[in-house]
Amino acid sequence: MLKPRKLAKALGASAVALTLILSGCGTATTSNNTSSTAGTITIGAPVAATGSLANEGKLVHDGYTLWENVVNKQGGLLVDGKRYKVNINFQDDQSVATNSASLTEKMYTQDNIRLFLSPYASGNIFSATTVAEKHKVPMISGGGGAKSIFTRDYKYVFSAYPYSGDYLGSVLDLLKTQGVKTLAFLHADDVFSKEADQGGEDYAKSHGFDVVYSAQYPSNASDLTSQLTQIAQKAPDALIGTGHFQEAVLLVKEAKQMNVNFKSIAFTVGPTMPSFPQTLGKDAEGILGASLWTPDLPYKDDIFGTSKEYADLYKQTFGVNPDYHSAMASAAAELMGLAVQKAGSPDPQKVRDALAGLGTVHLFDGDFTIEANGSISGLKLPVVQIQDGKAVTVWPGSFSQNFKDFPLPAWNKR
Amino acid sequence: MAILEVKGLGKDFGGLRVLDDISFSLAEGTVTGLIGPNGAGKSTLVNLIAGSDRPTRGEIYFFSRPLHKLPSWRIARLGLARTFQITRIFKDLTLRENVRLAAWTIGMRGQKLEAEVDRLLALTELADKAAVLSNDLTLPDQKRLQLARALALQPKLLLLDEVMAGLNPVELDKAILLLNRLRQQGITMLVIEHLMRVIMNISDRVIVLHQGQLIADGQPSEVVGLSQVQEAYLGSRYVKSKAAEMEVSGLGGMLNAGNQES
Amino acid sequence: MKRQRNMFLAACVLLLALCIPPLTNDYIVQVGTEMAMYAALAGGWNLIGGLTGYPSFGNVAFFGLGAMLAGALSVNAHWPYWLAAIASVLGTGVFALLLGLPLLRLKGHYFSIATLALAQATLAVVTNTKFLGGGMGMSLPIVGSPGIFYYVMLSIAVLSALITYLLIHSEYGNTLLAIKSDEVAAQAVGINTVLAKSSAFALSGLLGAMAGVVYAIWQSYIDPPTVFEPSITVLMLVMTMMGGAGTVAGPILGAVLIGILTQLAMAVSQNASSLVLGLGIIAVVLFLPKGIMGSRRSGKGGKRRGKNTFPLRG
Amino acid sequence: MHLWLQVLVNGILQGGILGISALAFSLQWGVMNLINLAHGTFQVLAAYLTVLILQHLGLDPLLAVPLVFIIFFLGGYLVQFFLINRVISTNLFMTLLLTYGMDFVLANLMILFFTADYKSINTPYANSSWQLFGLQFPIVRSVALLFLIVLSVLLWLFLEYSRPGRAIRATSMGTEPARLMGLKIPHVYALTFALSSGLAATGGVFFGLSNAFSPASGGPLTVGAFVVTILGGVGTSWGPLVGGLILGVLDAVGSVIFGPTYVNVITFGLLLVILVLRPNGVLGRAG
Repeated sequence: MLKPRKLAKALGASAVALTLILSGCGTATTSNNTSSTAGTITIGAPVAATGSLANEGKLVHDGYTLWENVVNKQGGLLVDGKRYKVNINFQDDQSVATNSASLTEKMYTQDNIRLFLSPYASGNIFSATTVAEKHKVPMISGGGGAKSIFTRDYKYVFSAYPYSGDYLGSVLDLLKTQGVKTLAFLHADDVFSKEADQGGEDYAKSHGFDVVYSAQYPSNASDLTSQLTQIAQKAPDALIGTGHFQEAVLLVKEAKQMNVNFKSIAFTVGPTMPSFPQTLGKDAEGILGASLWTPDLPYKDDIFGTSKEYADLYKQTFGVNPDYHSAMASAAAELMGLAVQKAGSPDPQKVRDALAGLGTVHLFDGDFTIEANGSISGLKLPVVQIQDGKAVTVWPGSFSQNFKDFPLPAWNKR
Repeated sequence: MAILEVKGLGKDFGGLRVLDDISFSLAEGTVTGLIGPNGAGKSTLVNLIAGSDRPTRGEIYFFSRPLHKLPSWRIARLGLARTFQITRIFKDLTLRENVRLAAWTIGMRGQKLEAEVDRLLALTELADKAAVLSNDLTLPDQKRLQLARALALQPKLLLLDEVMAGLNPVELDKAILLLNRLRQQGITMLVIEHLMRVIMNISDRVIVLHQGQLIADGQPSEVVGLSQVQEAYLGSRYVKSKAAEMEVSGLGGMLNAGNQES
Repeated sequence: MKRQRNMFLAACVLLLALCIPPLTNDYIVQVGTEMAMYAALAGGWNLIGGLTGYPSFGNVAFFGLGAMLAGALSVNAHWPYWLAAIASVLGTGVFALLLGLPLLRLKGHYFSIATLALAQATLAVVTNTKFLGGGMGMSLPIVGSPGIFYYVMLSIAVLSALITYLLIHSEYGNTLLAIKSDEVAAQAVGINTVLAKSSAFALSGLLGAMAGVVYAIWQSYIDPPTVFEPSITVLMLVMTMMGGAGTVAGPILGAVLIGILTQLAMAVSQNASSLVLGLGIIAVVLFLPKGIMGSRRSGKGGKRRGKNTFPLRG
Repeated sequence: MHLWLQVLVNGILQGGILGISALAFSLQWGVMNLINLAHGTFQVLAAYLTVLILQHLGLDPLLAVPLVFIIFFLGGYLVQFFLINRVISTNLFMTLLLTYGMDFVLANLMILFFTADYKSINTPYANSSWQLFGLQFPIVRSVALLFLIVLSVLLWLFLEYSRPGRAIRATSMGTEPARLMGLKIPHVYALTFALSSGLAATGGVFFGLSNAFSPASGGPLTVGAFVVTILGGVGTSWGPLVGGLILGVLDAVGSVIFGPTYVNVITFGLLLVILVLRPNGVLGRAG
C-alpha cells in the first residue's frame, strides 16, 4: 500500500526544496548597506496583494512604499546622528488572516525583522499582532482600527488609525447642521463594519437623531433591494451604510433602481476611493464618505510636507490620487520612523518604549495622541462628498462651505 | 412451515406498475425457480424481498416476521442473503476480504471467522484467488464471489439472481452440483434463472412472472406445459431471435432455447 | 516484510518531524505546525472522502465550529481551555454524527453540495450567535510556545494517521471501503451502512474539531470568516487527492507537498504566489492524476484506464 | 401590501440574475457530471471583457452579449478539449481539483491584468428602472429575467431538436450508449463546455451590470449557481429559471421577515432541506 521508494523520493525532493527556500530567504535578507549609509532598517509588512482584500491591500502597500521612497530619497532615516536606509519587506498574505500571522513569524525568525507594519483589515491585524506581541516586537497598524484590537492588554501593538467606532461622528455632526433627523443604518457582518455601525448608532442616539431602521447583512451581499424597499417605507432623511466597497456601490445602484430617495447618503468605505465615482458615474454625485484624511487638510510634517504635497507626490508616484487608506498607512510608517529616531536605535524594545512615549504627534494627516493601550485619539476626521467625480472635503470647520447638493436630487431628476 | 410469505406485493416506478398483487410462500428446505421473460419483474421482486427496495403495496414475512419495513442490512442479518444479477462486489477489497466482511457482520470473529472463510472459498473453488483484488477477477469468479459472500451470512433463505449466466457447460454442471449440495444442507432457495436446464434440475417448484403478475405456480414439468407460460415466453422474447427454431413448444424447446440464452 | 519496511519509514519520518523544533527556527516550526494541522484535517477528510467515498465539501464546518466553540467556552463562559477544548471536540463530534444521518443519504455531488451548504449555514448561524462572538471574532490569551503547538498539532496529525491505519487494517475499515464500492451490496451483506458512514463522518468531525481548538489557542485570535473559509475544505481535498485518497500516508504527503509548494511559490514571486500555486495544482492534476501514493492497491495489475476513455457514469 | 408586492418583484428579478448565472453550471453538471469551481470566475472574466469592449469599441454591453458569447464559446471549447477532457474520465475529484486550480490561476491573472480594483459596467440605463403599477422594475434585472427565459427556451429547443443538441442529451444519459451511437464524446463534451461558457459569460455581463466586481468576486457566484442548480434540478433547461425564482423570492421575503443577516441561514438551510427531501430538485423526479 505504501510505496517506500516513491515516498522516499518525495521526501528527498521536499528536503531539497526546503533547503532551497531557506537558503533563498537567507540571501534575500542579508542585504547589507551598499551606499554611504550606516545600514538598513528593515520593516516587515504582511499585506495582501491577492485575494479578496487585494484592492485595499494595494492602497496600504503603496502608502508604506511612499514613505520608504521619500525617506530614502532624503538620504535615509537620521537616527542618533547616522543615516539608515529603510526597507519595507512586503509579504503577500493572500488576504488570509492565518497567513498574516505565519508571515509575520517568518519575517521575525527567518529574516530577523524586528519592526512591523500591519496588514490590511481588522481580522488580519488581529492575527498578525498576536505574533508581534508574542515576540515582543512592535507592530503599528496602518490598515484598520477595530477597538477590540486594543482591548487585549497588548504592549507592542500601536496604531495610526482611530477606533472604527469613531468613523461616523463627523458625518453625523455634518448631517446635524443640515437638520437631518431620521436615519437608516445598514451594515455588513465583519468586525470593522459592526464596530463602526455600533459607534455610529450610539453617537446618533446620543445626539438627538432618530434611528428608524438598522440591519446587518452578510458580507458580499449581492442584493439589498428588499432592504431598500423596507427603508423607503420609513422614509428616513439619510442612509448610512457601513460595509465594503462593493456593497456601497451596490446600495447606490439599487437605491436608484428602486427609486428610493434620501436627503443624504453616507458610507464609511467607498466614496473616498477614486474608483467609487469612476464606477458609479453621476450617480455618485453628492454622496458623503466618512474619511480619515483628505489632501485638503491643513496639516504638515517634515517628511511629506503638507497634505496637499503628500497627495501630489502620491499621484506622481502611483498615477492615482491617494485616499485615506494610503495616507493612514504612510502615517503608520512615519510613526515607526519617528519612534526609531526617538529611540535612537532600531532595537524593538526601545522602539516600543519610544512609541508608548511619543505622546501627541503632528503628522501630515493630522494631530493625534498615542494612548496607553496603543490606540490613538484626537484625530479630527473629515468628511468628503463626491462633486463632479471628485471627493471634495466638506467637513470639518470651514470646509462645510463646500457642502452642496442637500437634499440630494431625486434619482430620476439627475 | 413457510419460511417466506409474500402477500399482495406490488411495486410502482413513477406511473409504471412493475409488480402487481404477488402472493406466494416458500416452504422451508425447498428450492423454487423464478422464471419469466426479461422485464417481468423478477429482479424487482428479489429487491423487495431483500429490502434493497421498498414495496408500494403488500407485505413480506420471513419466519412470520414482517420484512417490508426493515432495512436490508437487518434482513441480511436475519438470515436472508442474496446475489445480484449485475454483479455487485467490493472492488477495493480482495476476494477474501469480501467474503470475510460478510461473515464478520453476523458476528463471527477470530479463528472461527478465518476457518469459515476458508471453507466457503473452498466450497466455491475460489481458494487460489483469495488474495486477488476482487476488481481484477473474471466475471464468473465475481459471480462465485457473490455466492460465497451470500453464504457467509449463513442464510436460511438464499435469493439467487442469475448466478449462472455466462458460465460454460462444465462450470454450469459444477454450479448445479453446488446448489444441490446447499439444498442438502437445508438452505431454502429462490432461484432466478433463464437456463431452463438448471431450473428443471434443481427446482421443486417453479413460479412464473409475466408483466409484473404471477401467472403460474407449480411443479416444473407442469408449469412449463402451461399455455400461458409458453405464450409469455414466445410472445415477448423468442419470436424475434429464435422464431425459426421455436416452432416446437414444450419442454425440449424451452430447454434448447434456454441454453443458447445469454 | 513490506509492512515492516513501511513501519520503519513511518518511524523515520516521525523522528525527523520530532527533531524539527530543536534543530530549526520558529518559522519552520510555524510552517510545520500548519502542515501538521492540514495533515490532520486532510486525514480527517480522508476518512469520509477517501475511505468511504463521500466527497465532503463542508469539513471546514467542524474545524470552524471546534475553534469558535472552544473560544467561546473559554472567553465567554470562562472555562479553563483544556475543558473548553474537550467539550468543543465532543460537541462537534455529536454535531457531525447528527448531521451525518440525513446528509449521508445523499450521494456524489449531492452530498458535496449538501456539506458545502452545511458549512455555510453553520458559518451564518455562528455569525448570528452572540455567545459565539457574533461575527466579531474572539481573542484568546497568548500562551505556550511555537514548539508546544507544533508537537500538539503533530500529535493530532499522528492520531489521524493512526486512526486511518487502524481502520484500513480492520473490518470496520473494510466496511467503509465496501460502502465506497457498492452501498447496496454492503447493506445486502448485513452492514449497517448508516451507522458506519455516520461514525466515519463523526470521526472526521472529531479530527477537524481537534485541529480547530488547537488552531484557536495557537493563533490567539479567531473570527468566523477565517475559520470557516471554504478553501480550507478544498485544501483538505486537494492534499488528500494529491497524496493519494484512501491511503494512510496520502493526506500527510499531500499536506507537506502543498505546504512546500506554497513556500516555493512565495519564494519565486511575491505578487504571483497564488498564481504559481494554482499552476502547481493544475500540473499535479494533469501529471499525477492518481495521487502520489496511487489509490489503494491499484498498482496490483488493476486495469488502468486510458487517457481519453469515458466510462459510464453511475 | 405595496411593500410585499415590491419585495416579491425584487425577489423575482433577483431570481433572473441568479438563474442566468446558473444556466451554464447546470448544463455542465447535467451533461458531464462536471462541477466547475471556476464558474464564477469565468463570469467575472466576462464582465471585465465587457468593460474592455465598452471602453475600446464603444459597444453597449447588451449589444456586446453575442460577441462575448462567441469569444467564451471558443475559449470554452479549447479549455474542455485540451484541459478538462484529459482528466474528466479518471476521477470525479480530479475535475474538481482541476477547475479549482483554473479558478486560482484565472483570478490571479485578472489581478495582474486588471488590478484588484473594483469595476462596474456603467451605462445610462444600468441603474434605471421602469415603473409599472407603482412598482419598480430595474431595467437590467428585468432584461436579465427576460434573457433567462429566452435562453431557457432556446436551450430547450437546441437540446431537443438540433443535431448537436441531441448529441449532448444522448451523452448526458451515459457515455457508453452515446459512443455506440457513433458520437465523438470528447467533441460533444467540448461543445457542451463551449456552450456553457458562452452562457456563463452572458450571465457575467448581467452580473457586471448589476454589481461591482473585482477578480476575487467569483467565489460567491459559484456557490450561488450551486444552490440554484440544486433547487431547480440538475441538467434541466428550466431548472435554473425555477431555482433562481425560488431562491430570489425566498431570500427577498426572508430578508424582510427575519432581517438580511439571516439570508444565508435561510438559503443554505433551505438547500439542506431540499437536498434531503427532494435530492433531484423541485422540478426533478422524486426519490
